[in-house]
Amino acid sequence: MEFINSHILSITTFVPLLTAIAVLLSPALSIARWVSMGGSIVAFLASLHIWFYFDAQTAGLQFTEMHEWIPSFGIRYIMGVDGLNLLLIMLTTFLTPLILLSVWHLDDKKQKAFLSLFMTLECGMLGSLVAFDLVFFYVFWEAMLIPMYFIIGLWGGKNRIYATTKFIIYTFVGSLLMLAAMIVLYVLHFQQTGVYTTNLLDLYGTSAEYSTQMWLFAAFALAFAIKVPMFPFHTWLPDAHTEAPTSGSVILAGVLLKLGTYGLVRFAIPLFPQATATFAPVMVALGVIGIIYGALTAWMQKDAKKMVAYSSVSHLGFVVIGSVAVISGGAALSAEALTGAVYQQINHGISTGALFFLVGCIYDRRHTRMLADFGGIAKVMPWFAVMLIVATLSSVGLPGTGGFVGEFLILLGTFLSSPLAGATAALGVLLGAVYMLTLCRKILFGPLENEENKTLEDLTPREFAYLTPLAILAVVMGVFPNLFLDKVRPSIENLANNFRNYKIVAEAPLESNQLLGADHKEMGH
Amino acid sequence: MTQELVFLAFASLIAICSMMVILSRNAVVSAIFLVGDLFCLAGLYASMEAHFVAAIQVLVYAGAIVVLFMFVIMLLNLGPDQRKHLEVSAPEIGVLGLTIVGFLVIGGLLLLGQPTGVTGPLTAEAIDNAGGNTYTVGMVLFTKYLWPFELASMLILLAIIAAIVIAKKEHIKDGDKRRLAHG
Amino acid sequence: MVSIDHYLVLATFMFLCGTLGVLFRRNLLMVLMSIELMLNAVNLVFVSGSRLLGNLDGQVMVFFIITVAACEAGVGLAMVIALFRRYGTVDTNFLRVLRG
Amino acid sequence: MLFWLILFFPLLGAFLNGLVLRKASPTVSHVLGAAALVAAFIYALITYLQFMGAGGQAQVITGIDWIDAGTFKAPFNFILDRLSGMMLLIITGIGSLIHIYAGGYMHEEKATYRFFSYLNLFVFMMLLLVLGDNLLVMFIGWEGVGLCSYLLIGYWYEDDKNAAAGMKAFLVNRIGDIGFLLGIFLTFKYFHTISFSQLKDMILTAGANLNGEQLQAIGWITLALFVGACGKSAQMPLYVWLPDAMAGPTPVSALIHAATMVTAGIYMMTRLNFLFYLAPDTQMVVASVGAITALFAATIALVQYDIKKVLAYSTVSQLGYMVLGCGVGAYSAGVFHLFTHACFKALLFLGAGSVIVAMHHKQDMREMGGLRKFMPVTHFVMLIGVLAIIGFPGLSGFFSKDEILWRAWTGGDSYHIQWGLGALAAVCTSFYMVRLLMLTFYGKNRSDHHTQEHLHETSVVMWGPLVVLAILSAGVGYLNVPHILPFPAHLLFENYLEPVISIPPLVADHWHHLHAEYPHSLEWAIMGVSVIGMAVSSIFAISMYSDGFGKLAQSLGSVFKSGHRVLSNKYYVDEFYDAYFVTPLRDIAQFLWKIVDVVIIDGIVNGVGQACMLIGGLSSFRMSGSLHRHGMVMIVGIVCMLSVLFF
Amino acid sequence: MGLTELIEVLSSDTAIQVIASIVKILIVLVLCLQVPPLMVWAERRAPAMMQRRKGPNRVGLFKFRLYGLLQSAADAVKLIFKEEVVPRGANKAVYHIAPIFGVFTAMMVACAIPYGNDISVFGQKVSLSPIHLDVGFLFIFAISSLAVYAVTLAGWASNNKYSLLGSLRASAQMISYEIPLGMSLIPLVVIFGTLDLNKMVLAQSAYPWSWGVVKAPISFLLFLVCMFAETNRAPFDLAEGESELVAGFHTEFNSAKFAAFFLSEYVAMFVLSCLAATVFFGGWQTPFIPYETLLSLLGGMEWLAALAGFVCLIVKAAFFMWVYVWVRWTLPRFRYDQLMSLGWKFMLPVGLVNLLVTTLVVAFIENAGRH
Repeated sequence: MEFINSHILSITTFVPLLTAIAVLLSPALSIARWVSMGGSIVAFLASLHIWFYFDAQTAGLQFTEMHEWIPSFGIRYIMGVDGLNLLLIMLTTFLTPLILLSVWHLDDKKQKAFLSLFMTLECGMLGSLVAFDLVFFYVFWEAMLIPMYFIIGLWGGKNRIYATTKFIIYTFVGSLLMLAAMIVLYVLHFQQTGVYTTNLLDLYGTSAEYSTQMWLFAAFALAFAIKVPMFPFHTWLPDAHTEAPTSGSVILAGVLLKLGTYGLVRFAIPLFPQATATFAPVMVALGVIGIIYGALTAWMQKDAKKMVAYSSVSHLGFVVIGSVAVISGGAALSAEALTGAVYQQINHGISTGALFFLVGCIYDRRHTRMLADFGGIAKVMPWFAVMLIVATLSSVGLPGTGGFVGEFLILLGTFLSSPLAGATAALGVLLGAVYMLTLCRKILFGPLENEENKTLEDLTPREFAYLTPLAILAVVMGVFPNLFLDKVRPSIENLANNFRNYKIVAEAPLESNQLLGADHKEMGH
Repeated sequence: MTQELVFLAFASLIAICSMMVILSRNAVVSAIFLVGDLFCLAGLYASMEAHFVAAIQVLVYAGAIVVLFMFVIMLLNLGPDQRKHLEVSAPEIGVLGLTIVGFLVIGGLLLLGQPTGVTGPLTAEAIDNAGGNTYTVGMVLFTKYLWPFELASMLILLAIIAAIVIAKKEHIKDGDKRRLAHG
Repeated sequence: MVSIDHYLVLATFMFLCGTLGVLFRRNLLMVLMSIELMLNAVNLVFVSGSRLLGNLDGQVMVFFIITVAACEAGVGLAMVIALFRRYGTVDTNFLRVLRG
Repeated sequence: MLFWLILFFPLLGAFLNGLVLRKASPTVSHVLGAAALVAAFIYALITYLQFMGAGGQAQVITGIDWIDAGTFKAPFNFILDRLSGMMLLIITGIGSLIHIYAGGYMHEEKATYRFFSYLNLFVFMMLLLVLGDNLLVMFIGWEGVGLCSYLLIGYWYEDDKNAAAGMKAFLVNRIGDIGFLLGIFLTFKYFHTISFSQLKDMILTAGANLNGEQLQAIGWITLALFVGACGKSAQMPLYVWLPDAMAGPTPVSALIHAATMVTAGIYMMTRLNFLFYLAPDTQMVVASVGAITALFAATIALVQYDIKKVLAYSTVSQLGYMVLGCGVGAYSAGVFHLFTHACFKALLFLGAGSVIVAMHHKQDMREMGGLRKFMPVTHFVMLIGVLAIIGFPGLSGFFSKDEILWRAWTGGDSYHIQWGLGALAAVCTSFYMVRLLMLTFYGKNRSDHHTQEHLHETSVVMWGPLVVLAILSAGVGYLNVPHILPFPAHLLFENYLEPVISIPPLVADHWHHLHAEYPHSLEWAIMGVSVIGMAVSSIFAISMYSDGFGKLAQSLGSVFKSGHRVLSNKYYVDEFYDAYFVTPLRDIAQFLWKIVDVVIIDGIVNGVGQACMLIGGLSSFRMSGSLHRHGMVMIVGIVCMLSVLFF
Repeated sequence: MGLTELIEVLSSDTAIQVIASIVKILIVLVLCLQVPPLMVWAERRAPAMMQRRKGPNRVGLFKFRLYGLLQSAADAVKLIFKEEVVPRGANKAVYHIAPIFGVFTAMMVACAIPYGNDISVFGQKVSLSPIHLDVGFLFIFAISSLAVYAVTLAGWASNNKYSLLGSLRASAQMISYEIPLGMSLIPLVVIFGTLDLNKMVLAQSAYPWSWGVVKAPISFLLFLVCMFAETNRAPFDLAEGESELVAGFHTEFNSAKFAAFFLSEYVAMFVLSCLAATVFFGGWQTPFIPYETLLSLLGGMEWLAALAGFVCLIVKAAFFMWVYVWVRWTLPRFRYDQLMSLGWKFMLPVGLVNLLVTTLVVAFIENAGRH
């Protein structure tokens, strides 16, 4: 137990990686499926352990692990959980088994590789969520790209090479700028303290000159903005989503994009508070533009998946403005908005994940995603209709679904910060309903005219198995948000109120056992 | 005394092998001489207390790289070079001369210089006391040169992939062969 | 006594052989082998230098050079095979695709 | 605990019907749906009686916490006071009747689980709306009823028109909801609470201490909330969804689009009357919008042929009255009209539904006529309903509508115009309602042979509730009899609501007229005007439509041709919205996607890549291609460099 | 030079080592030369036993038939004195070099095995392996990786397509299996923390539960498979599948050169058996009797103890030699693609994972020991 408690994060993160290897080694696809499912469930159970043993009373870092990694550069293996990443970890481990279930029926030759890549991806995502060392984080951050690159590039649609290359290059540009900024920060910290370290907890205290901060913030924010993606950097997203297989889209929308907003909250804002205050209006403006813009473009789409993809641009605009809503003249962040932003990340993962799954369901049956090919599906697929409507409602933020809680808190906080921005962003609520209901109407309602649609089969038990948890969660998150918010409250309030002088402490003392720097001489004796 | 003998033996073998590598017309023979060359080099390394490098030299160079050469030679089934004499044009003779002269000058300069020491503090005893050659090299490799080491492993990975991709059979276009015939 | 200069001269000679091989052998495989020869000349200098200076960096460098040589041989030979498949020869006189 | 059961039963019904018993027969669905509501009604009645028995003091029922974030708190707290208690009864009571009726109306459907599930869910949401102690819980209900309305309007989704109507309803409502949301934000920003009870305490006890900023904010808050009310209660300019919403099954129209949901705006304003009293400017706006809507919708109703459309515009018009009542500060009058309207409009809709069922789902009044003989009960109850709505003395509409008009007149000089509009609307109301009655039940039957053969009175499941509603429509007016009329108890209803309606001391002067004494003659005069107007226009309508579209009607139609066309096209409001809002927005969206996204942003992105390739191509120059030549050049260079190093 | 001076010279430190080395090398050479005849005998008698027949039992010396043991000797004599035929198209030089390469590498490797604990000779510590290096482990790998040349060159130089195909097969196989072989042994290096084979034996101690086979069972299994593949033995003897390739790379070799290949093959088998015994089964350690106990039992006579150790090692190695024979007559031959996919797709990944897991476990244990 002691061991599990002190290594739970490593277990959660690396069980998927081990699973990936095991999947590759398994002799048959049928075994590989069970192995991957088993691995993902173990990861989920491990994250549940984190969830239940998480101390909701403190803003500190919990379940911390620290080992020397590259001592000569001050690079460490640091992991930890606080309120800002707890929910995202849960989301990741929760979505993965569902996605594996959704690809259960696929049996092409490369499927084993797919499962393996997918588990690697999970490891990458979890790693970048729990890493508290810049270099450690960066390794995972980049490692995540590789499986995604292959998932889109090998299992994608017609135009997949273009899409995946665009995805990689876009993301990479941002990452490189971030890397440069990380190095600058590293050097700055050395100049101030004389210690070489990439430990985020130490770097929070680094104070840079205002002008330097601006550049650093810009570099970090750009990297994350591309990942989110924010308005002018979003064009990789629709392509990637349209070309990616359903499972890829789900994980992309469900978790990958959140890493952008998570990075913003974890790195960009607390590291460069002054720059945050200065840039906040710009970020808010871009976020609001993104909300409206994404909604309007989504409305025009003829391809269901592209529509959902653009809706992500719109929804994540909310998360961005929620993250940077400064109040009291830049002295603090709005705790309401920040809570909403953290919460909305999860909601978006659930609702958009479900939407992508659903689009995948009909794509599996009809091999088309064009809205014009559908209509009246509700008659032949009533349960599908139920699920789609639930997902839609969660997506448009109807009260009683998780989407509402998130959007409401974000809008409230933004409104407190800037009434104009809040009011404009509120238009997104209307426009969101416009395109989502259009989607629903064109697929579900209207006369059932197309002959091919008349024989469609309703959801299979397997599809139920992965859609139902999402639907239930969407409602539970709307009705009992405190179940989740209670866990994250201290962390969020700490960041919101003290972001000018942010500090988190590790609850358990970081143990500095030299796992990898062990003295070789003593081996074998 | 022993060391001189060892050096002289290995050095002369190396010199002969090196020349034979570039002079023999048959690629297989060249490869055999290359193996000899590498083996003798390993011997020299061992005589300089660099056991680890020596072992690696034989293991990787002789045991893997040259085998690969041999494989390719056999795979392509190339006969000995057709021309008995190298066709060398005037500018090439110039370059040849320049190169040889250049190297002679460098060698001469080296010989003219004062002999600077034989062995530094890295004697056999010192190395043994520090835990053996392998251990000490390992320590340097995994601390100071960790990044290059990681990079090297990435390089190998890339090379594997590249080699597979490049050598993979592809459809040979007739046009290329024709172009070759004209070119 | 064997001094560093002996090693250097030997290395120079090996390097010369390698250079000449690269420049005057028409067989691509031979060119590659000559390159190996040059690399080994450098290795020799490194090891002797390491011994002279009393630190192990030279030996580590050799290690890296061997790594690079392995990669180079792998990729290079793959290219030779590809070239042979495509053009039916590995004689550089006939391989002038890069001619502008 | 009984209280929670009221909420629980409809939710349970919705859950069972919607997710569990999807294979059940329509009868099972119906019985389950109706039983849930009847049970809720019984518990509501018991709760209400207990509540009134305890003195009728407002009480807050604490539930679980819902959202806690930062300083923002929104628990699931419920308020039980005289207003919500009354609404509780209306919703569950009339809801039960309509649920019972719906079984008959929907008996031809193969599966009705969806229908009853939605209806039950609607009732649950409506209860949340009414009972919520803070703006956010109310907002759940507010959007929830919108959702159910959307689903029910699009119940027969196979017709694209119905799906479109549902969507329109949802979207137009959402516009209002944004106003509501902004109202919540403002409230929280300036008062740091969104709980009704806390707000009320704050305003009423610290009323004098409100600073200027807060007072100004109250103006904006009320205005924003009123936008929300406009959306839900179908006021100008957001009323357009309600007529289209008639695409849903008629019980839905009766329950949602007449009796309950559309009155949510009035309920909300009444709930927050202390805020609205503090914002006289907003009140002016509210009253004006109400009056204009009342007349505007009434005029459109004059020329409609679809029986449900007439009733729909009538509803809009009547809602205008209620809003007018709120606007002039007479909240109890507004709510009273809400009450009576719920009874008689439900009655009218259900009656119309019976007619529609009898006519095999034909709704055009031009094909009806003379149904009196075939459907005596329906005719009788419809007659009562019509008389009630047109304000025939002695029936409920007379009392409630007159009260509003009276308050409007006494509201001061600034409200006389509104009174005028309202009175005119009343005249129109009597005309189109009598027209409806005449065209449907009197004259010759104009339907085709086939339909005629099957015309018959509906089953007891359908006319039973109608009779109950008819009794209510006739009787409830006596709960609020004005002083001038001889009756044992006067203004019972107003007194009943007294604790809910509270004018903050700060603005007591402004609203003094609400409690002022007026000469009885004035009151008689106002009442007289209404009654005479009603009588004249009714007689006019009877003479015009005594036997279908008589000569008079046709000649009038041809004389006011252009006017008639404008009215029958509903003032081209939909077309206006389409041309000036929807189409431009669509164009902008298309532009954003096709030009900004694809051409500009992606163009730049792809352009960067292409530029790189171009530069690479340019910088590669001609080469000889000989490996050895290249190598030699390299070696010569190296030798030169080394020479430089050495010498 | 007088006798005393000679003795002085001979008893100097260097001289003792040199003489010891020469003696050791001679012993190993002689030992190795005994392996093929014995093995040939075993390989004839074993199937005979399995198949219920007699096998060679006629050749004898002075009426002592010795169970046909002398048949091997007779064969050896016959091989050496046969006429040497060189194929016409063969590349003469390479053709001659190839078998030498084979014997050379096999013998070199045999020299690196520790045949016993260090003994003291005239106060000098003398290791019982002829070539004692602190990287003995790597040395074995390095030299055995050269063995592939013998095969390759032999096949190529014969100018015979069966030979060439056989040699390509054999060398590809050897290269492929060298990697899993290495992968299977590296965990042992990690566990025992040394590259010195003698130290590894010491670290294993006399008790079987601390032997390599217990500490790294998966490594042992991998090694066992690689052992067969590395020596081109059944069931991996595709290089000389009689039915397909006549005799593989040595089709064109005869008389002494053939004998050389023969020798090198059996010596390689012997060396790998010794290696298996050394790395996994405690090498020269007498089971359950620690060296010190043994030494005191034998009255402190180191050379006796060394001899006991040597016997132990040989017994252990003999077991593996027997396994070679046993497997050869038990298992059918693999198909070539099966062989390759087994090597690359199964053995290598398993080896990598095994290495990873072992390393982690060792690191954790180290780590735990530290606190």
